[in-house]
Amino acid sequence: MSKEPDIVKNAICTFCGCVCDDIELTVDPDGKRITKATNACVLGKSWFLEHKVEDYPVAMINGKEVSFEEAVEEAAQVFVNAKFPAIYGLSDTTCEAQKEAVAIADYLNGNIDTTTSVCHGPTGMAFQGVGESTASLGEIKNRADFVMYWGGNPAEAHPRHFERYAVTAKGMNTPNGKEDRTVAMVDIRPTSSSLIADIFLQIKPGSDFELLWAMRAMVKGKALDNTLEERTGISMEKLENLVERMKNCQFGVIFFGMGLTMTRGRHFNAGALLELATDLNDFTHFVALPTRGHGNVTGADNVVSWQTGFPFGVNFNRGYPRFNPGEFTTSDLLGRGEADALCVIASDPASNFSQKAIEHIKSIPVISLDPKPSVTSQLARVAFTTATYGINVAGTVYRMDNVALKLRPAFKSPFPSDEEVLRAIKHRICELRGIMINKTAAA
Amino acid sequence: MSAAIRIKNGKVYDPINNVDGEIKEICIKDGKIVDSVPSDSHCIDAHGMVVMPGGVDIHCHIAGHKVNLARKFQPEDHRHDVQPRVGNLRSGTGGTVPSTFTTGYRYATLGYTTAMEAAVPPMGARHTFEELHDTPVLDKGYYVLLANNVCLNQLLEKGRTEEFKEAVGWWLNAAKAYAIKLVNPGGDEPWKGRKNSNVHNLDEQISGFDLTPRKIIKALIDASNDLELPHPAHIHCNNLGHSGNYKTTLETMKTAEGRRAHITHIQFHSYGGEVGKNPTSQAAEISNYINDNPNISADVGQVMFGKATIMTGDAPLTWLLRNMTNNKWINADTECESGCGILPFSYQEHIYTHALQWAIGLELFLLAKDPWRMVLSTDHPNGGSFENYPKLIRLLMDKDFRNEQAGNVNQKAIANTNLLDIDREFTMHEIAIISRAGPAKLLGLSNKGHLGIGADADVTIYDEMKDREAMFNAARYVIKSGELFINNHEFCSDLDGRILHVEPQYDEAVEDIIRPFFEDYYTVQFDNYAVDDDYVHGAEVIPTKSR
Amino acid sequence: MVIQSTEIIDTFAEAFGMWAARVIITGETPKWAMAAARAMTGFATSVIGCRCEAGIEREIPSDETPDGRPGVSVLLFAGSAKGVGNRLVERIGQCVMTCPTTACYNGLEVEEKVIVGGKLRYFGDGYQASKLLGGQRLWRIPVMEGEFLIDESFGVQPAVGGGNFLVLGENLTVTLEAVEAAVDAMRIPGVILPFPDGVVRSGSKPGSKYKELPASTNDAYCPSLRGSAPKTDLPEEVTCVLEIVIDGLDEKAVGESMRLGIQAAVREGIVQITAGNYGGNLGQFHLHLHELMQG
Amino acid sequence: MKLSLHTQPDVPLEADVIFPDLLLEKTVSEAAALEIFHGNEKTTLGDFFTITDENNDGTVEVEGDLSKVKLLGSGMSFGRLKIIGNVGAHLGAGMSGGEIIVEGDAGDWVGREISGGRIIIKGDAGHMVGSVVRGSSIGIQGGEIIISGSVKNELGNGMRRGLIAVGGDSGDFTGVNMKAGTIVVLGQLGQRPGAGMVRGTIISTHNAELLPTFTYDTTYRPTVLKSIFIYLRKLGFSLDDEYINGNYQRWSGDSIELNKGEIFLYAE
Repeated sequence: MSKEPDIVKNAICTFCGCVCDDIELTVDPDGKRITKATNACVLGKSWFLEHKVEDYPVAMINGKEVSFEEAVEEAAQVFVNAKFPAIYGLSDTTCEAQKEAVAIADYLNGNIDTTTSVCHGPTGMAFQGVGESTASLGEIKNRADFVMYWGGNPAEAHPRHFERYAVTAKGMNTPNGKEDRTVAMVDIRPTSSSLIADIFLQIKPGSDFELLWAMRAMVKGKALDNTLEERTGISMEKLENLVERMKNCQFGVIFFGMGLTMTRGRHFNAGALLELATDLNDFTHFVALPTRGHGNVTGADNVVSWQTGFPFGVNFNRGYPRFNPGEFTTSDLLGRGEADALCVIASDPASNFSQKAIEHIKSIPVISLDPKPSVTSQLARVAFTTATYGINVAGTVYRMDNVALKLRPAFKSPFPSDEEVLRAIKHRICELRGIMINKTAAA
Repeated sequence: MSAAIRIKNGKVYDPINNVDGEIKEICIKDGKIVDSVPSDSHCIDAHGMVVMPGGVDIHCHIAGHKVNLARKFQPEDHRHDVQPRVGNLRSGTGGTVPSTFTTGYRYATLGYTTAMEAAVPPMGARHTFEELHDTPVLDKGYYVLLANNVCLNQLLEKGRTEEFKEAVGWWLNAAKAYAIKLVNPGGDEPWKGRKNSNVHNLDEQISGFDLTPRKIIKALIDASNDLELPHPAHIHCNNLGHSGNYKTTLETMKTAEGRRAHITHIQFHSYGGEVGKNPTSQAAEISNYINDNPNISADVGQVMFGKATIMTGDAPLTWLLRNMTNNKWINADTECESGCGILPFSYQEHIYTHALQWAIGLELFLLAKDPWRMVLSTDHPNGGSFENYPKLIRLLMDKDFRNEQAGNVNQKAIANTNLLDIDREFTMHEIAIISRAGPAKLLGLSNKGHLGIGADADVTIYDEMKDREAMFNAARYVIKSGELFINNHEFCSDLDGRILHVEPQYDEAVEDIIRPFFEDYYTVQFDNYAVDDDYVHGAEVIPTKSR
Repeated sequence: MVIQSTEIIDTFAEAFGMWAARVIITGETPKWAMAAARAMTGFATSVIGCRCEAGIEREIPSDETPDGRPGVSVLLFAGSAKGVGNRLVERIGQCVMTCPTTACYNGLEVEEKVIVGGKLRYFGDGYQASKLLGGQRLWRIPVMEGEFLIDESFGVQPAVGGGNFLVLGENLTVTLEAVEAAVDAMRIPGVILPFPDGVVRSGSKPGSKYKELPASTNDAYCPSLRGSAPKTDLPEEVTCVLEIVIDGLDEKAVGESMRLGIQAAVREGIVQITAGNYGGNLGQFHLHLHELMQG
Repeated sequence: MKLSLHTQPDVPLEADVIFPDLLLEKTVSEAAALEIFHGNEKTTLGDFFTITDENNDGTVEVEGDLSKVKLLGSGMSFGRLKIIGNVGAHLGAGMSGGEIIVEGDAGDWVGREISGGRIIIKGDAGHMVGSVVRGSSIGIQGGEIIISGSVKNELGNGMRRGLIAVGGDSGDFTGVNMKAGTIVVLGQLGQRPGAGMVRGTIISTHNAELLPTFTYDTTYRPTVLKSIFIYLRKLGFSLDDEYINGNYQRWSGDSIELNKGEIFLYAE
């Protein structure tokens, strides 16, 4: 008996921070895979189409298959026996799962941190220092006649960013799309993105801060040293020209990526850019936005913020939240050998942290939640296979501009969601710790 | 459901039911006030205590995108004000923008059980519900920003008033809002435009539209009344904070033409003087108008000295303040719907304007003939945190304290007001009106703000103390929906509150107008925009005429 | 009392309470520090005519100054703390700030302070900057040669002014020799001798026949008025009298300085050493010569 | 009083009770009973330290490898805290008086937000010495921090008053956003010193590349540098005569801010 394929309209792609919500998914009648992802970009297509339900064990302890309940018990034991349990990851899962993770950190007096700390954490810190002028992406589409990208390659990292939001997108005051805009690109080398730019500034590596600082001085009409070109590769004249355009546009925006935030200078680079956008408001309306990578990293920032007051790198050791990037951010505390248990949700620190941190990861019990095996899950004491958010799991995610959307999963997974795993662990921890969580309280 | 509770020997203040300090028994069962409970029910002896309905905050900023921005913006504000975890309650941090759990617990500690988030663009509704879900104890809803909605304004400028009304109905449903909020009507277009400017009078044309702020105000007041929403249009007038703005405020109130309208944080809109120069007090003028016009209600938006956080849909105002203070600043635009500005702020006794604002707020309270229509707010956290309410209550109840405090602030400012000439001291009954019964009535929450049979069992019990600040600072008992949340000053167990929203009827054909607008100008799919019931589970829909 | 052949009269010097400050002036070389110090202490012989009395206390080696440069310390005395402050502002502003390479530091670690650099800073026209070092604020005033550095405030303390003794000699030559020797011996820390190279010839008495004058020539000690003045205090063989006036930070320093001075002045040809007073009714400090010399 | 670490902590030990104000009022057994956090576990000082009643001269001496021990001397207002060994983060955080001496290296946030007192470190220190915490703009408001070795990034971030001297190199953004105060670095300054500085002085005895918003003024021998150097020498900070007597380039900045800050670079 042949079934009609299921169609999911307006499905939401969580591959990157664009969180496009206009995808039409065709689900194979067997209910186990997606055969078509209309509107999705190349990255989104592979995200949807390559997703298969594999035959992994739902849970393993030390590499041996165990029942879900055994794994939950073991994970809870690891947690309650730790003096400094750290929870990390969370940017590729739903807000519902993120809330459970914060609750665990709270009930355990542990530490919680998201991948923000290794991508746009510097932006978060800069934001706390200088603020920001920002907008939802539709404002860019409708109004921006000056668009700049700094230190990122959206054509490859966020392929639909141009079309949906910022470059070719047609909006209220930009009915002709790209013709109505000036597009500027700043990078250390030409990229596939820079091809579309009207203005390309190829700057010397590591001179972002100097250039941004010089632009701020120009905007403010302040003194500038004439060694600028030698140091940044951009001539004074070219820069003046650019700054004039920025001051005279109707609505300007600068998008910035990790090329800015994770190079030397980090949060100061991000801060300089945010301040430049703010300074420009003396002349016109101007905003700046980080182009966030992970599908729900923005949600993680939001959830951790509203529950604790701080966006990432939060420590509950003393029974209340404390925040200090560098001290309570996971890569740093592992690098100093500080945590004595680690729970990783949808991330792979064992493959991308510093050598010192990885060595420490290997020396402590690790709990991992991931739809697929990773370096981290392979060295985990307890490894859960979980369902993939957006494809198998419903819930809330946040677009890079803080717009919350509700996922439309395509088909069911045999694996539990991160939220379900974490909630089970939370309940067991509370039992072990004698904390009575009632059903009405924030579940 | 919860066990029955009997509260005996307490002095009860229940203005809606004309109970003014009588010793009276209050019985609670299944989350409601009932006339009796079995004799073996849990009994609270409230001898020497004051029993009131739970507090109702008609205007505060506690959830949503801008609140969360302000929250993560200020780690320095949280650091020295932590909320340690107790039992199964969650930990958190305080400061002027506390974390969600802490917000709920601290409101409850003051005896508040209902609070209304005052400004959310519809696109931020889902986020707002996420946060409200994590704001324990309180029942809560929010007001949806519609006065700078491009789609609505396009309908309005074309004179399509019927479709406008239907679209408003659609939006209230899609966003599951409680009331319509106007912030600086028409001001977003000039702000988001090239000159970062603002509109300055009600009859000025809004850039890009054949429309004036007055037309928007009128249309939304009408829509609120025609849809018979429980709470009328909630209006943050144009020209907030500018000298001479009382004229705009009067004009806005006149625009209601006798229909119901609520002017919010009216203190910020009661200034005389010339633009660009020091303000003066026009509290008397504003009070007179409201005293004479029963269709108008207001909350004060009292300024309290110390740390505050300015967060408002009125972005151009925050830009002005930013340039004055050089503080860190946030601007956050929402496509087709709203603007937003945020900055840390501090009200200081010695500064003329701040002292004047403080005095004007008190004047407005004290000159109001009808406390039911001039209710308590600090526009938390704009005029100061809600945690200042006890002190504010003392200022209203204790003239000597008030005059002593007035002696510690900028004397030039005080001399420019009538504060010292006013002898009025609020009674306990009047405090119960401005903090509970009044806001509940203005909100159309018939089950709140009173202790009559059938009311929600939201009850607070305070030790009666001479020092009213100390008294209202920490309720001895707080019962929410019939369950004890605070028992003898101790937290019992975490409690959820519920979402309050409206679902007025509208003609679904209006979606044929809105959908194409979305396709052209929004970046969220029309079908992904509306908030579904998952985000408001356990909600209470407050009836409107049509629903 | 007779020391060698000089008679020490049994009398006392009458000294007055004053207020004093110590200013450490440094310079690139000793020459410029001294130039500033000299300028600053010029025209500062007597409060009567100069509103303050000031003098160089000593030269300070570079390893003892706050900036490691050669320095000179100056003491300045006036009738009140405020007066000291005002005179310092005038004199440092005109004589030290103007002098190449100098800097100016407070030399008295006492509680009471007067603002000096804190006033002179306005010369910087908004370009001045301050620096807090070990609890003391320094002002940096940009000048054409670099910058003038001065402490914001200077300590002031009660002090003793007007200690004195008179050297009565047989002739000018021996009297000059005696006072020069005395002056050399008297320069100890904590005192200055405000008159030209420490010596004054125009000793005065209070009052005058002219109403507006507070003091006038000390006729009882003027050899040429032996015949015409109403009274003379001069032994017959005396033809010349010179006086040394001492201002010091305390009575002890003044006394010690006087003792050393008298010791050095006594010699053949010096008939008497005595002291000026007003009957003991005006100044609160009485420095008895015999007591000083007996130790 | 003397404390010797007898058990190495597995995870950070938050020993914010170790400061003279508190300890000098306690007997040895009272001190041993003071509560501290070992990770999330409440424990006592005695569980980690052997406490003896030596040297009754107002000094608290702490000995051992304290690199996982945080918050030593935080909030102290008087007395002397002597540390023999390396020490962890937040040493002397928020102190207002007294003196801390470390015979070893220190972690990050040494003397953050202090308003007075003196911290002397014989070895190296980490990031954010004498700085703000995230979110606020005002760093240290007074006090002195003297470090013989090198430090990492953001030395004196947001500093409003006080004196910081470093014998070795400093990391990037030395004196960033400083409002006033003095920073002396005898080694090499990292990148972008003085970015966003409003007022204040950064002195280095090496050349450095400055931001384009700094303007060269002159080369001279400002007396104030000599005063600062000699003052530092009196505090036991060693530096060569040639630095005291040398010429310095003066640069003004940051022009984006008030342009009243200055950076002095040694010019021989």
